[in-house]
Amino acid sequence: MQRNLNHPTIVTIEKVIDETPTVRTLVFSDDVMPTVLPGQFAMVWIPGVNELPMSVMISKESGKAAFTVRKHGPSSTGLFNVPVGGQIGIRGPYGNSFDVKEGKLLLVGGGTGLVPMMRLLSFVKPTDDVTVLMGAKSKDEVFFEDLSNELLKNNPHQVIVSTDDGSYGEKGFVTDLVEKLVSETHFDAVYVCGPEIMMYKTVQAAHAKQIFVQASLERMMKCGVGICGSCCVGEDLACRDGTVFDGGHLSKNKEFGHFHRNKAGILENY
Amino acid sequence: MQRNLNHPTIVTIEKVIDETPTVRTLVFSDDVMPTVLPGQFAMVWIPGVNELPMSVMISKESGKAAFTVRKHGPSSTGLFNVPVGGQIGIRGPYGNSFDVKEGKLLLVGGGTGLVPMMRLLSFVKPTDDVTVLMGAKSKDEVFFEDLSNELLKNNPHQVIVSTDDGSYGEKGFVTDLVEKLVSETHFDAVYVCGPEIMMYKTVQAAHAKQIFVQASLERMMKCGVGICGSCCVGEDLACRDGTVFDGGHLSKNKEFGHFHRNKAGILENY
Amino acid sequence: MKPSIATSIGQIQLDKPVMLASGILGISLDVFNRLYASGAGAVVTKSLSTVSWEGYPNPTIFSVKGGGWINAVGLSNPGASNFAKMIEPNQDVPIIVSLVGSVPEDFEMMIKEFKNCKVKAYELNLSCPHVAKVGLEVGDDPGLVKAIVSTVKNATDVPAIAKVGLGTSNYLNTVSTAIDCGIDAITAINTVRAMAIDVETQRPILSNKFGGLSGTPIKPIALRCVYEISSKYDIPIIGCGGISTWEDAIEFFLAGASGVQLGSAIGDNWVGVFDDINKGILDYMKRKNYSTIKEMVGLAKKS
Amino acid sequence: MKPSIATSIGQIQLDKPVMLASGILGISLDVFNRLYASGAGAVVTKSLSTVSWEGYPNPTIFSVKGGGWINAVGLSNPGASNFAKMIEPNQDVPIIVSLVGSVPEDFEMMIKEFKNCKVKAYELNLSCPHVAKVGLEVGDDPGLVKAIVSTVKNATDVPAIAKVGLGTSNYLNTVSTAIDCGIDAITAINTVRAMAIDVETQRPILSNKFGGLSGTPIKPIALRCVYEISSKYDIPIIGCGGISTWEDAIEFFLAGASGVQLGSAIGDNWVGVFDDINKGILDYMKRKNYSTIKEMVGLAKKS
Ligand SMILES: Cc1cc2nc3c(=O)[nH]c(=O)nc-3n(C[C@H](O)[C@H](O)[C@H](O)COP(=O)(O)OP(=O)(O)OC[C@H]3O[C@@H](n4cnc5c(N)ncnc54)[C@H](O)[C@@H]3O)c2cc1C
Ligand SMILES: Cc1cc2nc3c(=O)[nH]c(=O)nc-3n(C[C@H](O)[C@H](O)[C@H](O)COP(=O)(O)OP(=O)(O)OC[C@H]3O[C@@H](n4cnc5c(N)ncnc54)[C@H](O)[C@@H]3O)c2cc1C
Ligand SMILES: Cc1cc2nc3c(=O)[nH]c(=O)nc-3n(C[C@H](O)[C@H](O)[C@H](O)COP(=O)(O)O)c2cc1C
Ligand SMILES: Cc1cc2nc3c(=O)[nH]c(=O)nc-3n(C[C@H](O)[C@H](O)[C@H](O)COP(=O)(O)O)c2cc1C
Ligand code: FES
Ligand code: FES
Repeated sequence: MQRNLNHPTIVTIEKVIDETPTVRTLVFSDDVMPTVLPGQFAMVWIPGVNELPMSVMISKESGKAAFTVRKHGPSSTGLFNVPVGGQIGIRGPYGNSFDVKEGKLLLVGGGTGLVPMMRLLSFVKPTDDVTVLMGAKSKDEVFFEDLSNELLKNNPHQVIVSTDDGSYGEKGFVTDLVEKLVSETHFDAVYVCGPEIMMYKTVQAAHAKQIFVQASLERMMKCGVGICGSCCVGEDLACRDGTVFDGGHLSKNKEFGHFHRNKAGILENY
Repeated sequence: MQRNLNHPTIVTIEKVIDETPTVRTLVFSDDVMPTVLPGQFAMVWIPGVNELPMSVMISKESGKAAFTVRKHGPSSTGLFNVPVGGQIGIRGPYGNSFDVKEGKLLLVGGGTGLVPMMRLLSFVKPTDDVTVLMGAKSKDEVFFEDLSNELLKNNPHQVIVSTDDGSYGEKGFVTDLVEKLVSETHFDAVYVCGPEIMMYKTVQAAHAKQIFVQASLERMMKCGVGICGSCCVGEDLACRDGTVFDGGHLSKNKEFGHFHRNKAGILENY
Repeated sequence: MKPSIATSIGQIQLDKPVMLASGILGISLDVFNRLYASGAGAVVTKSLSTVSWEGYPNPTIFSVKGGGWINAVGLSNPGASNFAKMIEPNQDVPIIVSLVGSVPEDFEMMIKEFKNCKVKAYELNLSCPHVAKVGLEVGDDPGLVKAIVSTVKNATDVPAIAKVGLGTSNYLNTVSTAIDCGIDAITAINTVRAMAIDVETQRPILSNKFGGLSGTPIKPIALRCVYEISSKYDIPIIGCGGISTWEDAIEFFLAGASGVQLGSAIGDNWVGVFDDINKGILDYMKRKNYSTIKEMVGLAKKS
Repeated sequence: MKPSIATSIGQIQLDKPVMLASGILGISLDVFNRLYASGAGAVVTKSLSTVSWEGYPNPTIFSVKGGGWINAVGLSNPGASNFAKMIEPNQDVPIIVSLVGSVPEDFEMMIKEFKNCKVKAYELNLSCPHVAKVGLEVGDDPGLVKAIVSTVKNATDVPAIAKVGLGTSNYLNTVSTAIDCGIDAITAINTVRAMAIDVETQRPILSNKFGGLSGTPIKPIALRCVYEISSKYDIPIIGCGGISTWEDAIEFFLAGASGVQLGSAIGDNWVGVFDDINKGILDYMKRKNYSTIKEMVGLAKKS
């Protein structure tokens, strides 16, 4: 019988990689998730805990995929704590994906927003000149720097890390660096995923220079398929119309960068 | 969306051919029915009347199929009376089919039992030597004689008609002729469809001479798929295991030739 | 005459007969505008309560074999007052406000919140199968149904619809009580109480264990309810449950519905489903020579 | 220890946990033998009445979107007496005799007919959704349920099972009444009242208009019933409704069923479905380290 992609399929965690003290990558085998497009996500059921939307992370081994989770509230902590041999349920993949452009590319990620960027890196052509910009609060929260360099080893590339406290790499906010980079260099495309304010500023900066820019939005998600409405951003449903939106579209959206909805669906300021 | 073959699909009768005063062929266009195998049947819904099992008849025009119905009780009379432009519902095809053998073939049919034989004729190879034996009560009940000759025009063949009252063709019962034919000639295969007693005797005659023989059984049918049980013949379900059975199998069946079940499922003698 | 797919459900007049069902995509006016532009004849809001509700934790929705969905969102909603403020600017979209509550006063209070809104109708959710003290627990209690419908009919001139479902009593009694108290129309049906268990982890998948089955699987059940109601009572009916194609919509018209709602089909076919169905209905009407939806309503009962 | 798929449903011991449901292929002893040889743990007969019934005219069964079937066979059956004679020779096949009737005396009389037969259990059909005066009309009447179950329990020592379904009252009351009167087990559920209309000819397809929905679509509903019954009462349960794979069977065990029945799946997968499911259950037990079905029963309630 064909797998129902909207019904949780149980997979077993085969490897746990500690990326930072609060971020882990959980690797599993699956038929569907290893080949999803960059930007697509899964709904991840942690039995007895909750179900969370998670970007699908790449794995070095074929036939495998992963999730990279930061422990935060009870749900993400539940996922963070799943041991090797533990079982989780996955459904999806959901959402659209980044348009993979060619040429000079800028990928901007903050925290676990880097996850879709890693999958995007696995789609770049050897001729692309790629800049990866990653932000973190401090040194011990930096991850995927080595992975980025490895994925780009055949490309002209640079990986820039910035920390808010300057404990590693550049000091300051990622968005300041974005503004600097897009004013100095012409990029063919800018991609961003991370905290909404980072995405908002990145989109603004790139859009102002008329650079093609896409951001992957996060909203409260229940269904993942466009039924429940919990992920709505203005007239868009993040799960179905996105999660990836073009900068031009986003700059017309009244909620992007300003509001999100809580579990009851009430608009809250960022 | 894919057609659900177990749900009635409505088709429109495009042509009505009077075969005899009591037998009519109703022609319709359809995607599925023109290509069914010889022996397969459909459940035919006459809206407001009933639903009947009907062998799928061939049509000369491609993309079309037909039913050939003898008016008998209210249901078959309802079908008989559907005019050009009238709508009926069909589901199926159901059942297995005759094994199409090569060489010297004998096809025996009585009344509308000739319908699957006509489809079988459309499957013979030009090298086959084919004898068609058709039985009827009297001259005005003979049909498909010309059609048989036409379908076999490229084959060595003979079409023998027998009437009970001798008003046309040979006089007497078909089964007497069958006995004669199989004792005189070696046939590679014998196929029969018609009244159960005709099938029983034909199977006996052929089986006694160790000739490959197959009969297509008729029983009360409701579902056509092996759920309702109404078509059971001993341990077999005519709709699903059959309707075509090998002579060897049938000669071990306690009910074949002797009993059938009525609408309440009670065994009745033939 | 060119056929028209406009329809009247009692006093409720709609340009198009296919509505968005309650609880589906229904928390933002921007989305309502979009769905209206996509061909929805009206949008029914999420069921609103007197105060905001967070609903149940995830998992709250997933699909099952046969094309169905099971959900226990738990009626999460921003509350009637917040919601009313959000839709106040609305002029164009026919919005049907769905309300859920435990006592007549809840409904009375919420209706007041909408005094500055253009509300096409109120739909009283007497049939949610997975939240305690509201929904079916109300619908299965004839005394409460009577009190709630009477209160609502007193509180507003806007038409009121009762939404029924299969609970632990005869839903036809709920229908009959609502009619006696002056209800303007019936929506049938809500989801059917259901569950799924994961065999590997051996747990019910929904955090709430029980939820409601929607989509294709419940269509034949919903259709018989519409047929039963229309055979027994003279009341405008909105059919709901498993509708995803124009044939489905026509089936409900023939059974006695003057309009239909859909929810789950959006998960499969996205928002284009409204125009697809509208177009299919129109083609059918042309082919069968109908000029209004009304001519088709209840035809299957004639045979 | 090698796991065993044998199971006990109260006093009813079966070598295999998957049974043929009532009304499916059930009118000939030869077919029963064949199904038993194909891996059915028991066969439930068609529901038998005091006299033979022809049932409704065709169309009586067809399939609908989502993998379901709608039927209104109308309980056609040869009558208890004819049927008893047919199964008298039986020695090997565990036969569960399904009975349908309107009054306690019907059941008493029919049980007498089977005095010379090896009957594994009686299943009282209190839940057929499309025949007047029997089935659900009985199951929805607590007084009749009480009288019938008490009569049956007095009339025979053979275990008695009550088969329930979704009617116009709370089926849990039927369960509770049956338990109070000494019923040995519950089968849940029968088909769910439903219908389909053909949009071209604008008629209900079934000659009886209404029928019962079975197969995949009703599985989540049946599963919640089993879970509800097992959560509320301490009674052996047989799960039925939409089971077609080993996962489905396990889901019902986890919800609280000690055995399962299937019908519609035969229309899709034919008689091999029994051994396929048995094998799947066994593999699951090996993998999860269970030695008996019992260990799995109701596990989903622990979480
Ligand atoms: C498309 C998408 C991809 C994501 N990818 C990742 C990723 O790869 N790695 C990662 O660590 N996090 C990711 N997140 C965020 C993640 O889903 C959680 O929101 C985050 O882990 C916080 O969870 P919590 O423990 O605080 O939830 P809790 O506070 O325990 O909240 C419980 C519930 O709230 C919901 N919820 C809370 N916050 C959010 C939110 N921001 N978005 C959606 N639902 C929420 C959850 O569905 C859950 O049901 C992603 C979010 C989205 C929308
Ligand atoms: C596989 C199969 C193929 C058939 N092919 C043809 C054909 O091509 N042409 C043709 O004229 N007839 C065919 N028949 C016989 C046909 O189905 C009717 O049985 C026959 O037409 C007599 O109908 P009636 O008008 O007497 O039915 P009524 O007396 O009106 O009976 C009504 C009901 O009984 C059932 N019924 C009655 N007799 C039978 C029977 N012998 N078999 C099954 N169901 C029955 C019908 O399903 C119907 O629901 C076939 C039967 C079977 C089983
Ligand atoms: C996710 C979800 C949420 C729902 N929320 C509500 C609700 O708040 N109020 C309500 O009356 N019905 C609610 N329903 C039921 C639907 O309005 C509708 O009656 C049901 O889904 C059947 O229609 P469908 O098969 O087209 O989905 C909800 C259904 C789903 C799937
Ligand atoms: C054609 C058909 C006939 C049935 N006849 C009976 C019956 O006589 N007695 C009964 O208790 N249940 C009857 N049922 C209900 C089944 O026993 C079973 O409860 C229902 O079909 C759900 O199981 P399934 O989904 O595996 O088919 C019948 C079902 C079908 C499809
Ligand atoms: S998560 Fe449900 S609509 Fe997007
Ligand atoms: S016709 Fe139903 S089993 Fe053959």
